[in-house]
Amino acid sequence: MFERTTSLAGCLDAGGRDGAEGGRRLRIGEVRGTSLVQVGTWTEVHAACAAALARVCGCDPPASPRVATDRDAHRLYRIAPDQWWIATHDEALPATLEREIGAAGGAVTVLSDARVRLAIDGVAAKALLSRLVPLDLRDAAFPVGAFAQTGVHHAPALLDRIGAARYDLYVLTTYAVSTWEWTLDQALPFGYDVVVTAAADRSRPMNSTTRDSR
Amino acid sequence: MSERYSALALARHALTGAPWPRAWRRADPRPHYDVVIIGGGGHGLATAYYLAKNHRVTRVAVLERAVIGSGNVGRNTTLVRSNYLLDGNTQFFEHSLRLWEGLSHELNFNVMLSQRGQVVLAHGPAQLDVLARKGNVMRLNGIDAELLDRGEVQRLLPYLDFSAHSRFPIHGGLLQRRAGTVRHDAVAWGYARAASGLGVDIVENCEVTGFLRDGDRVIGVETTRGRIGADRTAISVAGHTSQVAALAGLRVPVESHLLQAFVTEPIKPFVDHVISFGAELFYISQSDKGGLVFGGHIDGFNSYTQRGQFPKVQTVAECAVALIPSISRLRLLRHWAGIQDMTPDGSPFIGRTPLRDLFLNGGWCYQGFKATPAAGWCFAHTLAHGEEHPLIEHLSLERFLAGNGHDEYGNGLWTYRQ
Amino acid sequence: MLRIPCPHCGERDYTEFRYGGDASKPRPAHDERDVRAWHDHVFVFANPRGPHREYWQHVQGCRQWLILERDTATNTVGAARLARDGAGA
Amino acid sequence: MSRGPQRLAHGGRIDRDRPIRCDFEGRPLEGFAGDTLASAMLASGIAIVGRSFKYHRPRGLFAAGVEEPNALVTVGEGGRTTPNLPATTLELRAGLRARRQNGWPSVTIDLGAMNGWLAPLLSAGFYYKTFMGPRRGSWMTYEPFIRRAAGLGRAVHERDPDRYHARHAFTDVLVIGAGPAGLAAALAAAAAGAEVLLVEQDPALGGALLAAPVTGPLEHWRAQLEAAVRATPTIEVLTRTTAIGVYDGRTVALLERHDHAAPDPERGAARETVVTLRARAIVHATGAFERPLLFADNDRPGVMLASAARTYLNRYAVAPGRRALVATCTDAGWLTALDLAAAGTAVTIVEQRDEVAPPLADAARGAGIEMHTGATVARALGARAVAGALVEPLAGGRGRRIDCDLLCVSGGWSPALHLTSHTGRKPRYHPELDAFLPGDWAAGDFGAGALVGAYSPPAAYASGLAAGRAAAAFSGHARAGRTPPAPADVDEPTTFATALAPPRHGRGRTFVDLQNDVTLKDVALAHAEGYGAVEHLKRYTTLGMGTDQGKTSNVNAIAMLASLDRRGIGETGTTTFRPPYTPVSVGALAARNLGRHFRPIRRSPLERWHLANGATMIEAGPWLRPWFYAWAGADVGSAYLEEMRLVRGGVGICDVSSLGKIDVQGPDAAEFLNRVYVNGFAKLAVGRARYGVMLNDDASVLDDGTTARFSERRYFMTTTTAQAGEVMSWLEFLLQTAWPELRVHVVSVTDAWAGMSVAGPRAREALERALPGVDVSNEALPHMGVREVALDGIPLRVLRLSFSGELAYELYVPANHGIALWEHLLDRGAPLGIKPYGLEALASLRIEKGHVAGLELDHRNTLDDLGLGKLAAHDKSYVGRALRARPALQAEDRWSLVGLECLDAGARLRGGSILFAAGDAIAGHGRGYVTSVTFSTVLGRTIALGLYQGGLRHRGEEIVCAFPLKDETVRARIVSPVFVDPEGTRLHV
Repeated sequence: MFERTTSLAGCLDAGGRDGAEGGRRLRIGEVRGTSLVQVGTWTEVHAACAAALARVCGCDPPASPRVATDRDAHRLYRIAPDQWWIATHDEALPATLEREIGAAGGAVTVLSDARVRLAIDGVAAKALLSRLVPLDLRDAAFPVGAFAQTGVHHAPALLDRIGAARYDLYVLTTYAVSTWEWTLDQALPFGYDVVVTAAADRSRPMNSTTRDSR
Repeated sequence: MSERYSALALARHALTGAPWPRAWRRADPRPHYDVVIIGGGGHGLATAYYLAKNHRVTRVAVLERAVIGSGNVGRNTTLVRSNYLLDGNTQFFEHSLRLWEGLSHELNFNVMLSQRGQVVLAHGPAQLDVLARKGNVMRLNGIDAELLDRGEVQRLLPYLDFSAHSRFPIHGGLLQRRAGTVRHDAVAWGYARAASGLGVDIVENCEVTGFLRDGDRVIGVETTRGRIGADRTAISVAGHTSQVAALAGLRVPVESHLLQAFVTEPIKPFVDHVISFGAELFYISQSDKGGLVFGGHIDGFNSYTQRGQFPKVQTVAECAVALIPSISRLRLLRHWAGIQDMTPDGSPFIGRTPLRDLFLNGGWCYQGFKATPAAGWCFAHTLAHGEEHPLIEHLSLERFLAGNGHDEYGNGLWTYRQ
Repeated sequence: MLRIPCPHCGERDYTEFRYGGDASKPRPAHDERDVRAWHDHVFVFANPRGPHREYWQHVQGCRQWLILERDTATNTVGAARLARDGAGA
Repeated sequence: MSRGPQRLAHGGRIDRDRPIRCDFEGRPLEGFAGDTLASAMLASGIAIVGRSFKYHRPRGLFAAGVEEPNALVTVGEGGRTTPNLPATTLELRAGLRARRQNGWPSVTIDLGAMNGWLAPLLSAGFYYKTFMGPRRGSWMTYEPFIRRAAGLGRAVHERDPDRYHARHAFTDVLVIGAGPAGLAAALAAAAAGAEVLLVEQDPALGGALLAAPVTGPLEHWRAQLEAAVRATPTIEVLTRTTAIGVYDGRTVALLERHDHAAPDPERGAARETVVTLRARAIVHATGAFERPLLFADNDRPGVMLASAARTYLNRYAVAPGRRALVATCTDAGWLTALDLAAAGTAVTIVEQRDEVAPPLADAARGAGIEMHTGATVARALGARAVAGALVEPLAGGRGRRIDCDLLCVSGGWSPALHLTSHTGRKPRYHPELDAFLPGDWAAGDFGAGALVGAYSPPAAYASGLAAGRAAAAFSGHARAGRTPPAPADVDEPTTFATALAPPRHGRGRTFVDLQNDVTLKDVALAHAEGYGAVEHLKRYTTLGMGTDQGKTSNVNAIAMLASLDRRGIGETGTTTFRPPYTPVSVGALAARNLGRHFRPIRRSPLERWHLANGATMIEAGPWLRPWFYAWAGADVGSAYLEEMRLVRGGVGICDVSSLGKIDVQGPDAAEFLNRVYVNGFAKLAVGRARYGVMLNDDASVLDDGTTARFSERRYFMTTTTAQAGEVMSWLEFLLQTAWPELRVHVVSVTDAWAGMSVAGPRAREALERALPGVDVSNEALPHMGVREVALDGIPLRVLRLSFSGELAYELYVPANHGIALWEHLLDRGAPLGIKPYGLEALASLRIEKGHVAGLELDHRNTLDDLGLGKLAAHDKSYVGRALRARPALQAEDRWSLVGLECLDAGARLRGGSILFAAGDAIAGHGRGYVTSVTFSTVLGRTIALGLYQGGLRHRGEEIVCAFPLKDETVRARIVSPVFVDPEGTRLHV
């Protein structure tokens, strides 16, 4: 009865456009079906929460604030000294985390509907992103696996490099249409195809990258 | 010694080749003055002029660290206006505008007051109500103001973005026809020449390094050119208020911020009014030389560097194009930053300080230039009489202690709430 | 462009941050009722020309409030630490 | 094909296989790929390139690069019209349409030249001395004429059809300038292991080497360097890219130009791109500008910098004249003379020095060049073009006339230290070079080449190597690597700087600043009047303030000042150079942040439904919100009344998703809320909500909203739409700086939930129909009660609270289910007549109920002013409490919240009206003002909220509301701000 729709529902039939540089050098789209959970801890329960997180997700939460860790469907980001994000296509995970982290004394906030996950893929991905985010995207500074919280056109966003030419961008839901239109506008010279994928489409969806776009 | 300026005098000099005299005397500091004013900017020089002119106090020195007019009076966007809301501000800035209106004649120096009118835009009904309140207050105080609807703004300023692309459509505006621009450098030079003609010593390259004290009384200053005694000492050093006040052991409610200004290459007349965007802080006008002059918000952190950050340059350009799309093709020629005193309520301080015979004029935020004549006028009164002129009674240094903040724009703590 | 070394996220443009003013003034205790104490805290600034210790929040990053050392005469940026690891002076 | 009478048959870097025809003032102008508009004009024999700013004197090409002061042209048509572009920087391309400017009726015959006769009147700063009479305000009569006379080109008000981009970049070492020093630096830095970005404003690499003959050893070396650079993958080369500004943190703004090709905005091609580059280290290799010699009538067409003449000759294969006179004081002039002679031009050299190095003199003699040493030019002869020069011996004695149609000047070099000045480094004068060089270098900044006085190619190369290595080391790369190719067989003269003889004061005018028509006499006048400080001189005479920013005039003016003051140039100092280095399009700075994308739009998750169902949207801060719906009327004025009636009489539904929403969790959450809200939150029970107000430290009201408690450790806070971000940062500030001991997490969940308010006497019925199985009875869910339920497995938060004063519920559902729930509520409520209502009705309903909102919450108002003082707890501390006690904030006659009821039923009251007591004179600031107005459908008249001196102590009094902007006054009565249901019975049914 209750249909789930995303903020971009009306935007994704754009198809694609050829750019001034010739052809379509990007695939841009939405990744649907990602659940997103934020976990917060306090000093005295930090270890317990980390342990619970490791147990539930099957991998240790990253100590590094720059590189995510992942296991199966789950990808973990340390977004603040005492906070993690867990992105997953396992729809049951938020409830599990609420239970387990709650028991360990931490705080859980489900943000699945608070962010829209965009994917930018292709040979021109880095060039496009250099127009969107003020980050050092050179391989040494931002290798595959790295992520960063930053801003895209005045709105906060999390950029995750999940492949050599594949970047995912988590943007605030209420800014998503604006960010989407902004991204396509900036992508025009490179040419693009609009694609929609499901987070659960692949066995290791968070690591997937389209090899043909290298 | 100062020769009267006129078209006739110009013609005489042109024909005879006779040299023009110096605009202001080069003065060396004397050991003692009735009043020593620290700061040879617009405010300091105006204060000196009105001390001599209105109060016959002529044993006055203006001490300038570099050369006169090298601070904010030469680094602003030259706007003058009296569209103010709050009781006290309205009268003060109207007094200032009236002084501006007579200033070229008063000083015999053309400061080129151009009353081309300022339009402040509203981008929604609520914003227009706020402007209406201000316009009504102006009318009720005898100040010209007109409320414009969208169509009226479009007739007056057809080149603004009235298209369907506009992110913040124009809903209306408030026009003050008497508002306009002034040739900013001329203000410093004109006051300097007139004050000098009345006997004021303008001492350049003279930096104050300390205050001479007799208990809680200030009796003069220590400078790079020696000690100078004074019955009364005035600080008028926009941008450096905290630094100079600190020499007297005072801490003040001021933080120094960068405010950038911008000018394009000169072009034939393109914008005939002063226009203030309503969606973000941005204002634009065209100088008589032809450059479009514009500015925006402070850079957002305290600094004394007098240079701006590049992202703010981009932000201001975005506002310019959002307001006037055709400006896109014009080229920015120069941008620079002034050091601006920011205060918690956006209003300045003029008057006495906790130290006897030490007076302060500072904290002007965005409005120092347009206030120049009235600030000089009122500060001179204060220095001559030892107590505040009625027009500035609401601008005391201690007002926050009593809860008398004077927040013209309703923005709260200006210094970092942006 | 100021580049601020966020202890969590690394060096970033200052545009990702929000300036929060002088961090060297200790905040009065929550139940302090003395008007002068709060007045001085809220309204009075040292505003030095030179080294300055100040708050910035990485609003577009980890949302942490930082204490940054910066020279206001040169805009030279020094070290930053998390405010929660120990507030100002 | 010759492409112009002055085009040489051979040589140059032009591509003779690619002829180009463009449009010059309606006539075809021909040239080749590789030409600039200037070189094509020169080849075609166009001598007058513009008219001067003030005196409208004819001017010719003076330079060959960005420093050109004279040849400013207007390019393009319609929205692409671009004034004031130096022809010397415009690459010739098909489709280019250019015209000269500042002449009427034309540049060739310009009546404005009559200004020249008035020159004695139009001395520096003349306008400060006149135009003041006869009356105050007379300036306004003169100003339009001045304004029309001023300004260079003419701009249009059409929209610019082109695109501009902006991007970010990072590099280890930035090298600015691809002359010999820059090329060497880039190669050295790359060899040390650094990533290098090499930027060059010119389309080609080589800098000054591009002016050398294409068959000589210098070109061979240049080609070697270029090949090495191109073959190094870690060097990224950006040509046609200018470093326009250097900012703090070694951030450099670059401008990439793409307009050498025809624009294609439809497919996303940009005309220009601004790059914000952060570099670990910078090598400045920006070169130097040649300095002109000054003499009377030095502005005649045909007077040209010697380096420019050499560039036109060797790079563009254009003979800049048939009979050349080269006036010089350095070896640079001799290079030009030799090259001109080799191309068959008759050449005379006038050298200020008594002797030059023998190889030069021998070469000149061998080339048949006539030489005059120890002499200088006193005056250029000719009217509309140079016809000769008056040459005088420096030692004294009679001068003689030498005929020429090209007068090359070479007065030494001024390093291009603009960029190094941008970050506040003061230039320092070096008398041995007669030049200002960059002052103290900042850590990470390095200089090379002519910029640091290493003028000759071998010296530039050596300094480039050193700077490149040092920069790489600073960026953390110090690998030993290959040394780039050194110049072989390059036997260049090395004396590029000598002391300059003072200008000759003959008859006629000597121009220091060609673009702004500033003469030596103006400088002397300004000095005599006391404007002798460099900054004063600049402002008084406008010297150096043109579009060329004084690149060829600055040092000559300072030298003049110094001689007037009888002191050194170093003591006189220099002006501050400001960014940008060369003018930059405002459009490029704005990039794509324009039109709808000027700022992002925040959208409700329900927006698609609104747009599909007749909503008219309105901007509310960053948000777009439904203003009113078509079902209720065609315009807002009628629609909102219909929507209000719906809510007061039945049930309506309103999108409140924009409210700020914050998840507050933790063991200390109750204590935290109790500290930030003025009212008590410590004892709020689970399942209940409470309205709260927050203050700033200065006691002004920060925000209000409702916070609900869903569990022992979990709260759901709502804020106003406008203050959501502010509140979030403030809460984080308090938790992280003031109270780090509190175990609380705050997370913004504004985007996570769609919010909708179901309001009206039939709201409960609507919910009962929509949420079967959820007990929403008054007992189960009383006013300010909250419930978490699930609907079809979807979590749903139901908060019974009211903004409108009616029985109302706020429902929150995960954003992606928002539309489904909204449609479900409309569907199930259809039999009850449920319909959506918009922002105007929402705002009006709250006025009827006396709730304060944005127009009342403006930082000037205290809790008490808003009638909320009674909320504040007495038995606890809260943020802002101490400063709230200040006497002026507690004064009884403060302006505080009142309701206003219009006494005349048909009268219109406007927001922003000023309030007066009956009998007051209608003047001054009044006793208050109207904040919010609406027509009350319940009361059948206009009502308002306002702030009034003394507030409700004046309840029942009749007052006057003045709106002088429309000459209106309206009578009103002060009443309670709660117009509807003051007892609140409707809330508790």
